[in-house]
Amino acid sequence: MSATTDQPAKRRLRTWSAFGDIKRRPSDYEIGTQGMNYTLREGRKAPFEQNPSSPANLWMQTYRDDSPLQVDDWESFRDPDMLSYRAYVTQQHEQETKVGGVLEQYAAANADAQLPPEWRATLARLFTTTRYPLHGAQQVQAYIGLMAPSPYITNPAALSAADMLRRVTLVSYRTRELQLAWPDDGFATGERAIWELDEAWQPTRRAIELALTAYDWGEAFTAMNLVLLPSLDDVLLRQLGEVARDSGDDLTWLLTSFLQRDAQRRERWSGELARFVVAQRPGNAGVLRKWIDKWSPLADESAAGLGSVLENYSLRGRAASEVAAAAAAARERLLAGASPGLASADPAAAS
Amino acid sequence: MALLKREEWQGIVRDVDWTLKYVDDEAVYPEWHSGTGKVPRDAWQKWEESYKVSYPDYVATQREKENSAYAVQSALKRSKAFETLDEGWKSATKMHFGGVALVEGMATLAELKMARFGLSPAWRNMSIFGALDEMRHTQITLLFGHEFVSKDPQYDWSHKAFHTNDWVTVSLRSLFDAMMTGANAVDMAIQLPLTFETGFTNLQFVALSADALEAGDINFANMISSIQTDEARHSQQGGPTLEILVEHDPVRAQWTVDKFFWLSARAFAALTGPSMDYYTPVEHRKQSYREFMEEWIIDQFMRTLSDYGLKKPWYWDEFMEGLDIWHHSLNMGLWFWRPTLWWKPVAGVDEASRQWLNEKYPNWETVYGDKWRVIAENINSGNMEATLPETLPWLCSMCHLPTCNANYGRDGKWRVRNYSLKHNGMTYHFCTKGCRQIWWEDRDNLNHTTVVERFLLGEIQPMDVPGVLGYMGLTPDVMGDDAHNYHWASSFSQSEPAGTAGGR
Amino acid sequence: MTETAEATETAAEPQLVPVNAIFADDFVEILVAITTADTIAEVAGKVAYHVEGKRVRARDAEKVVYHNDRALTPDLTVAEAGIAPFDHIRVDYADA
Amino acid sequence: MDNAVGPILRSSDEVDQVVAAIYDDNPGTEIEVTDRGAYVRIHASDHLRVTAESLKRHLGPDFEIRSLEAMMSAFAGRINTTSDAVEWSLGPAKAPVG
Repeated sequence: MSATTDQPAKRRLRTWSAFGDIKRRPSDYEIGTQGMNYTLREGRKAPFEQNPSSPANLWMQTYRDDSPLQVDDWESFRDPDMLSYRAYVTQQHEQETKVGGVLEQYAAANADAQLPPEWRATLARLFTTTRYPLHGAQQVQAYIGLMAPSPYITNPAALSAADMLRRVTLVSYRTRELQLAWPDDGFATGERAIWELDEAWQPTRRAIELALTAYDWGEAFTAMNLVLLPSLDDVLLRQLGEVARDSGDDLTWLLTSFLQRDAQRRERWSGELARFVVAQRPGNAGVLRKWIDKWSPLADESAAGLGSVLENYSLRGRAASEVAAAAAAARERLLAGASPGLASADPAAAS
Repeated sequence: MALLKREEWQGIVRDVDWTLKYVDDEAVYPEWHSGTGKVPRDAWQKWEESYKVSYPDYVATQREKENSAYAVQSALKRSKAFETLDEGWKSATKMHFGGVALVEGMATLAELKMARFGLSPAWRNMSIFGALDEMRHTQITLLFGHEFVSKDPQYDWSHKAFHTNDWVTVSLRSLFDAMMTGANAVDMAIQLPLTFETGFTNLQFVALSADALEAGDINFANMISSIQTDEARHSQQGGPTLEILVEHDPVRAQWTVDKFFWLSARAFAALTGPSMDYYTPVEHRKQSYREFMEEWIIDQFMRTLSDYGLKKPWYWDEFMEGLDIWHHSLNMGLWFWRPTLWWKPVAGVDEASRQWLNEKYPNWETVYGDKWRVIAENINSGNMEATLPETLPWLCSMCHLPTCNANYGRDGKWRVRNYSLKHNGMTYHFCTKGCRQIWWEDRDNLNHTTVVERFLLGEIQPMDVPGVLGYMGLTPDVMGDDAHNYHWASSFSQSEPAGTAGGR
Repeated sequence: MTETAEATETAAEPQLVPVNAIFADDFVEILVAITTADTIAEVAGKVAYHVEGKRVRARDAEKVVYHNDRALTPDLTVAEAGIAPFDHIRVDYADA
Repeated sequence: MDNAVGPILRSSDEVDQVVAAIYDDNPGTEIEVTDRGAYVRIHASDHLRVTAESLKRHLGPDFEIRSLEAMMSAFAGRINTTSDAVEWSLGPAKAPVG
């Protein structure tokens, strides 16, 4: 074994050799992300440096490396927001400061005391109860991040998981405020019963529980980020926000519109990922399509179930079928934007 | 009008468990990943972290930390700070960047796994912050390491190391894959946040920052101690998990801690030990590795364990004896097999260093003094070939580090003793009784070969030294060579001959 | 140990025997490739080659090979001594 | 010191003020401050606490207790954090405060 005691001419590197011979300097986002997940290293015998047939290796092999969703180069995917950790905490701190300001302002005005009973009941059914499904969605985002075949997917998925925790946190904060204002309305104490027993929620509960067992990473991603959340968020953020505004509950309207930023960012990277996999391998359209067809009915039933709550809200309600159609249309827009082949063949069928 | 205090509403954020109806609990929390074992499923409802943080507080505090860490880096970029650092200290940082950056990436996945499969919502929520923290650590470590790539190609291994089969990497992957994402959530919470993060990382991220600052590397000291402020928080996932496990399955709790305490101690002896006692210039050493181990591990961490009702591990005497041996031997091994490294190893045995080593480690001269002297004599007489390896060190089947631990036996001699066992017709060798015992107890590493075994099984081609170096990913411009151009060797020709200083 | 005719007959083609070896008070066990045809004296030399005068000061003393804690006769072959691949052997100075 | 508990702060301009706040909040307690340059151990036997109020007094009214996290790279003992105080102690957590 001979070491070179004479220093050879030094090769000047501009960046990680892993980037190969690239002309431009990679961005800080790329420098901190590229190749981060070494279980994806080339020439590996198994993802983890242990017995190739250990449970952890078999799981990764089955649900990640052998997923029906395959491309030639996962590391070339980019989150369109190119969000680094540092940029994330900076922008979310700004958002939270804005939220905090609004919360203080409405608390100072004692706004909750003015909410009418029927609207409070609607909030209890459709807003404060969301902490359960959102926590399930948070778990699935974490799973997508864990299992993703590229760190460029792991990172935005992990940030989306954090966004879910942000949303649960804000919903919980509001739940406590509403409880303080209306101690007998079941806020903070009654949501679990609503989630588990209210007919309106059962399709959503079923969809979330099933999504927790979608273990192929590609299916988990498709089910949650391309089908369920785009549909549910249309109901729980956009439509509920509009109804809140129409009902004079400006606080709920403001908060749901703030939260839509997170949902839109998740849809940006998720839509881009769908576009990417189809562009890389056209055959992936069929793979996604199969999952989309499997999960869309669950999303539609969920939206219709939640729509029934709005339908029963006499002040500013809207028909459950309209609610569901709008939710399906929102999903279709995301899918069609990603790749024309992903949208439903018959858009009318969605409504 | 102020916002409500966190205590008034945080209970609601964690009140998000529900009874699964459409799927089985076992399907959502499979034993492979969740690992409840003998602990009743509902026992986890008691799980509560004591270091609490909310989302708005998290992003506010983390933004402050990031701004301050990058402000220091940016201020130092324009200075000559890097150029003035000792080459040995730079090697400590190369070892750190390469050994740590992608482990932080693995820890991101590990935290995501707990965020998905953890058995209590409070735990899963805390893991979300843990995952974000680890994403931070990956990015900051890579960005700080990247800063030096154009100055020195060895820094490329900040990123590259974990994509190769370098023996150091294989050893570290083997440790961290078992500790982190390869484990179920319960074991992982004991192994990673508790044993590793409240115990050992303090050595590499806080204690080493004391040396870094003395060595003039403000940027590095600032980065690692900032990282550790996150660890101090999210590592608290371990405590509540351990409390519940001790109550329902104390044997498993003890075993899990014992196993990863030992394996972490092995890895730290390879990396942190040499960094502190050899790579940090002797005049800048704040304490010895042994003293830091006593401060952070033997004193502080063992008190934590007894606080949770755990006993001292079974191998305690062997571990304590190893504090005077493991890292010294590993340092010699790193130096002798220097072409296999992505940094420039430091002999660290000039006269002042030897004096320091003998003060801190009374047996050092007896065990290591003459070996270094023989090496130095070869250097001084120009016989460099004799200082370079022509074969591989044997690697332990458990920790994948060289089997290089002498002990003082009943025969009155310091000798490296062989610890081996036969299983299914294969002979396995271990560096210590501890590693052998751990391997035998769970045999997780069956079918997982060391680099030496891969070589002997013909997996490394061609079967020669260039073949091995190629397998490890080493290129000539990166291969390690003495950090100080062998200047230290001359101190041996001026000082007393062999034997007169030793024997203490 | 007695010489056996079979051993010499079957050892027509020397086989490679990689072993885990330690020399005297060296700090690390190393991989050493010996063959079934090597004598124990040659084995001692092959192990010493990597260590003696490199990390362990060379001494003018006879070298003894230990296998399973027994000292082996220098003129035995590896095959005769029953050293198998992956076995551990220790080489030390006779007076150590 | 037996049963030492308490924070370990990374070096910064504010360490002295935090130490002063800890002295204020633990009257009559023997406190050991060990300075290792890059980090400072602040320990007492069995129990130590610091309040938001004292921190604000020493570090200015804008200082928020959550920012103590950015200074604390480790700690000995078990921690309990609330909006008003941080405590270090041994043994299972007491009933949550607040």
